[in-house]
Amino acid sequence: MLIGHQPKDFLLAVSGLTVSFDGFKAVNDLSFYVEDNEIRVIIGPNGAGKTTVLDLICGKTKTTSGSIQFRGQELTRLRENEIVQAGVGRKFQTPSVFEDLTVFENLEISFPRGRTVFGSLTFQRDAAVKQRVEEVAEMIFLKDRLDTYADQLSHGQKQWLEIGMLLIQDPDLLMLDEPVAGMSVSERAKTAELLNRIIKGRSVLVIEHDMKFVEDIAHKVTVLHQGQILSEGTMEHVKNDPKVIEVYLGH
Amino acid sequence: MSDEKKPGLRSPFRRKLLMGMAALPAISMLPRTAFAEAPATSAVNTTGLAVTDSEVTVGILHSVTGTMAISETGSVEAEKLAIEQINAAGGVLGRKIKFIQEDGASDWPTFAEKAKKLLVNDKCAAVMGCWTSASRKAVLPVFEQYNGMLYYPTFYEGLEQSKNVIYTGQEATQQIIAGLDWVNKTKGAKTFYLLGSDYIWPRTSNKIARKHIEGHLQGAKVVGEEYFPLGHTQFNSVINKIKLTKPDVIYAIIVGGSNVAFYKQLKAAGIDLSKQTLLTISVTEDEIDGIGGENIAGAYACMKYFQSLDNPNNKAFVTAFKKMWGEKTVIGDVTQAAYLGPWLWKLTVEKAGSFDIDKVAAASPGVEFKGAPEGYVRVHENHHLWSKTRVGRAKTDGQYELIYETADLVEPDPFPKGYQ
Amino acid sequence: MIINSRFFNRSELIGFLALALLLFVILPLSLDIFRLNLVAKYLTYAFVGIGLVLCWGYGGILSLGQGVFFGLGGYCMAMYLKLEASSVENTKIQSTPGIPDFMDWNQLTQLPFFWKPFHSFPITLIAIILVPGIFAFIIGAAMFKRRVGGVYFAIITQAIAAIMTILIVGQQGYTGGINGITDLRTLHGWDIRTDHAKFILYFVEVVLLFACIVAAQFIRLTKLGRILVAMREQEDRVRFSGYSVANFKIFAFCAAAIFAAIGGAMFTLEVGFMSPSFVGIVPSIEMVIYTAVGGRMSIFGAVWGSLLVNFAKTSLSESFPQLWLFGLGALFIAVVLAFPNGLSGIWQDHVQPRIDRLLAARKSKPGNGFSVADGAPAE
Amino acid sequence: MFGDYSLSDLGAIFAMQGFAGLILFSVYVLMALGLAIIFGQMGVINMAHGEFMILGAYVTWMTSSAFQQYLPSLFPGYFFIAMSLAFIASGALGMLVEWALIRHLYKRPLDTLLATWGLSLILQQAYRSVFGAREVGVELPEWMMGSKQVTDTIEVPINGIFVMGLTVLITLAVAYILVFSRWGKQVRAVVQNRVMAGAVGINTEKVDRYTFGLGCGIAGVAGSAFTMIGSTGPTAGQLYIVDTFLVVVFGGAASLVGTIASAFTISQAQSTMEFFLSGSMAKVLTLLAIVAILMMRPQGLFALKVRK
Repeated sequence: MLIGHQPKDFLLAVSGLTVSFDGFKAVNDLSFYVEDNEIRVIIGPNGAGKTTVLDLICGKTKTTSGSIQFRGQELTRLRENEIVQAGVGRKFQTPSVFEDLTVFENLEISFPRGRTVFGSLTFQRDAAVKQRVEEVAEMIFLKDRLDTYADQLSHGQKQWLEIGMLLIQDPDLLMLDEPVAGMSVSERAKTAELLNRIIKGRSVLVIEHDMKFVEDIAHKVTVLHQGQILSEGTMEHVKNDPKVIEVYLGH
Repeated sequence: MSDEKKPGLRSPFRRKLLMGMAALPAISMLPRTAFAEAPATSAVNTTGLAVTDSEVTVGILHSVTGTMAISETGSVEAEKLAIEQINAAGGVLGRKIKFIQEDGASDWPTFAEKAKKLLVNDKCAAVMGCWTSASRKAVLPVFEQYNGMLYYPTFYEGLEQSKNVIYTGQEATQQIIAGLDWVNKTKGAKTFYLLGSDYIWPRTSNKIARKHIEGHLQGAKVVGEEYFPLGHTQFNSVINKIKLTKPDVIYAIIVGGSNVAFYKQLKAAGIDLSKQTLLTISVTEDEIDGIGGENIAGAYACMKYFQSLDNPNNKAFVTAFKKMWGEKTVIGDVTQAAYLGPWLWKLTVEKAGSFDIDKVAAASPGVEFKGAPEGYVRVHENHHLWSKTRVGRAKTDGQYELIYETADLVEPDPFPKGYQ
Repeated sequence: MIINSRFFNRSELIGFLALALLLFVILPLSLDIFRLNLVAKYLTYAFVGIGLVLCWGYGGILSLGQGVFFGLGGYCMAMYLKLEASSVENTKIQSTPGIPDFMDWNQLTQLPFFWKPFHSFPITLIAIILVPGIFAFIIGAAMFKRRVGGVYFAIITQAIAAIMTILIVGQQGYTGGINGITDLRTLHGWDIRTDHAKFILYFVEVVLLFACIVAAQFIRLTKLGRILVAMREQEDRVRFSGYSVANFKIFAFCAAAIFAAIGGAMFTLEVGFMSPSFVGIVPSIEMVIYTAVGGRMSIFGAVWGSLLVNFAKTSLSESFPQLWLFGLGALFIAVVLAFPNGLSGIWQDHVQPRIDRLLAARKSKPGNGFSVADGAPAE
Repeated sequence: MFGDYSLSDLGAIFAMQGFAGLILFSVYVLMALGLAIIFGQMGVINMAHGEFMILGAYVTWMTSSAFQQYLPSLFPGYFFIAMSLAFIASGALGMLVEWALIRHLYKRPLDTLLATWGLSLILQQAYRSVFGAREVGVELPEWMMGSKQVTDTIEVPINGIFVMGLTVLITLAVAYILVFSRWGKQVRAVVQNRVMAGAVGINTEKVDRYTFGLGCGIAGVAGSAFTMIGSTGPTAGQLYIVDTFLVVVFGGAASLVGTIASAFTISQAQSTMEFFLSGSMAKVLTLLAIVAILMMRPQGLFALKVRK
């Protein structure tokens, strides 16, 4: 660890993060820190830059300036797959699963072994793989649908499958973009239960609009507005922040 | 293309009659044996070719589809005309010629494949065909392996000689040297700018031209040499270079669609071909059809045949050709050479008294065809033709007017010493 | 060869055996050597097709430059054969004996350095694989690392095909120009032009073809095959599952290039020459079409597609040269519009279910060994 | 190679060479504009684009023959009528093709490539059957031939000036239609969000059809203009297609300005290299440079940086 001033107990340290698209600063000099086993929810109005922050952390979008340290590793210099291998998992807003593959195969692909070209050629579907896949499938309520092609699943099931795919990667930092959006009420409840189960033992970064849901899970809330932090703290603190009320909650 | 209705042919009878009449000058020069009783098939065909008591099968192998169809159509037409005329005049050794036409589709393996079919499956006694060097190179091993006989009509780069091929067009030295000598002598040309499409015929021809210019013409030199991909259509840059170097002669061997672009742009750039000498060996009357006579008028072409040649053979040939294929068709050098193929084969077979390939190949040297539209031709030991070389000047109506012809037949020399 | 129920599922196994029966038994017995040699020529395109199934059907990478690799393989083989045909005594009329005839015509007086290794047959065989493989790797690495894909990749590969053709045609002293490398005679002293040789070469080719089918099937069944499918659908998800998408694309592209090169080398042996007309844009697109007609998702489809389209081409152009292009054009359009999965799609959607129903009706008793939903990933 | 020439000679040559580059530029822009609309705006890879150009060329040829035969006195002006007819013919065929073929394939861009390749084969054979395999020569009115003397040493071809003028006109027209007209706004709306555009009452099918027709119509006009400098034959269209696609892709497919800038860059590079090298090598080097640059900058020269 060359960078000594970084407090050691932060899992993720974002500092001075800026990105601009043709002059428009979608994220502007943003800094925040996530600790081990912390559940952080990012909220903010549309266009505040929430999804962009996740894109920047997972490498989908390149930063203009600033730094993202994960366990002391500078993520801005890594490729997406290296970031994943470093221990960051990301779920997208719309479910992105492989519809031409079965649930089993979807989960198997995410199993963290044989990720190189050669490794995937020699990859064996051994007992460890099968056991882990079944374990995760059980968690995401899809145990009896292992052989179903993913295009047959409902919207909610696809969301779960994607969460399962992240789970099997066993990341240290899990990033979820609106995990309950577009779900039915019963699915929503099940998802909350699922999330509550899987967030144990890792840090989670969630974007969510559903305030009830946020209140349920958040340790700490960050409010973004126009690419900058408007407020940060416990849900209680944020809720009572007049700036937040003005731009967001008050509406 | 083969069975299109052509205007001017009202009845099959009239058509036959015309064919027959057109062939008269040629027939009158044939030896009497042509009308004699047909000899027994077993005697004239000992190797199992497709010869019956009344028929003999030959192949026609050209592209009627693909990019080369443009050029090869004329050859197919000429070969069919010659076959009709020969049949009208009694056939070969008393047998009518039946032809099987195959499409090479402008694709060289297809040529090889079809050549093999014509020889192996159809047992053709001879094949008239190919146009590009590439297609000939592709079929040559086939003809040598299965011992067939190919009559190849195009003027080409030389550097080849085969027992199984009769080259009825000119090889490069025949076409080039006389023309360069002429332009050097009559125009006092000293500086030459060589242009060509980028493939073997123009490159080899320009190589021979360069050797001749630098080695045999007093004080003459090449001031530029350039090649363009086939199908190239932008010549403004090279035209500027020509303006810069001001050569006495532009020596152009550009082929296909590029020709059209080249001459149109030359004219547009203000290069007046009545003042600037341009000598080409690649533009026949066929190509002028596409270029437009007004764009190329004044250019000189050096080859062995022009449609405007003034002799009885040619007049009959042109009349018959137009009757068969329409008033608007034009006849270029290669078309005429293709017309020679069936006739030369007939004469050779009758000289040999046999359809056997080996006997035909052996009898070929010395065969004379007095009825050729270009005038008298004779087959050389090396299976090319002795022929005259002529220079013509393009007119706006798309025809060439004959300016010069060599006094004697020019000897074919496919492997010219000192030019390699 | 591994032929068991795990490696091929039931319908694939039937397909495999039917194809083997056709190519190893029926065709050699029923066709004369001329037609058999034609079939051999058609099959050389099947190699390209198998590669395209992997890289286009599975990986979603459409290359319009497979002719380049076909040509590279073919030229490697042709260079070896040409050197053998240009022995000093064969070429003694040349000004420089011992070099290929076209070099002599172009005033080359010694063999260019890159021709020299092709005196050796083992090196030639290695080059047939390596030269196209490395070339594909360079193109693939440059493009996929920078996330060039889809339409752009197709157009750039097309441009590469154009460049290659112009280069080969333009450098005729080194490549034989537009005529290509012709008049190839012997392989290691063995005359490849005889009927007997054609017969043997046919079987060599069919064996190689089946080796390629098995190799492609192997790749398809590994996790790599599933990653290719996954990548075609959701590239980002694959990336965020920890895979380097570019590397997998490079692999698929290189594999396709190598398959194409093997086809090209066989083409040279079967046809007896190689020319730039198999390198350019038109042949490259035609190869894609064969694959599309057979079914871009089916390895066997690619073989059938190459066979049938070429067979149709030969027979149609023999009898109706004018109609051929209309037919071919209409075929492409029909396949794309109505049958995007080609012949194999038609088979699977319309023929296979009927056969299944027929079989099911006949063997209605339980326990016959086939379970209908036999797609279980766990054994 | 410049040793023997005076400075003024050289100046004249460079001026003319610059002009040659400009003509090539105009040719590229004409070729690429139609495709930029079809490919850039609609995402359709139209491999039959060259055949639409050749249709325009054949229409021009037929018009010229008709005028020569029936209206020889009006022959000097026939070219303008021919160009309009070429636009209508190619545009109409384009709309027909869109209706029969393309509209089924909007979600599968790579498949449009295959289908339109099939279409191009059919069109080529149709031309061959109708017009014959040989090339046809289009006769131009006298005033369009020859060159104009600018100074003692500099002369410029008149048809070159004509092509350049035409290019400017068409470019302005296209720019107007796409950027300012109501219809252009609809086109862009459909490009950006088909569903939304449909929801606000734009007839997306009609917009698609007319956009494709416009692109093909421009191809027809380009083909008509090319009869002045190139050849007209059944397969001539294939010669243009790769160059055209490269120009569009190199410019960054979605932007018309990019297409024009890219045509300018490529034409100047090529005509400069042609002057110093042989035509073949110039072509190879130009293509190589384009491919190399595209590998480094896949989004093309002038694409906007957008948030994905």
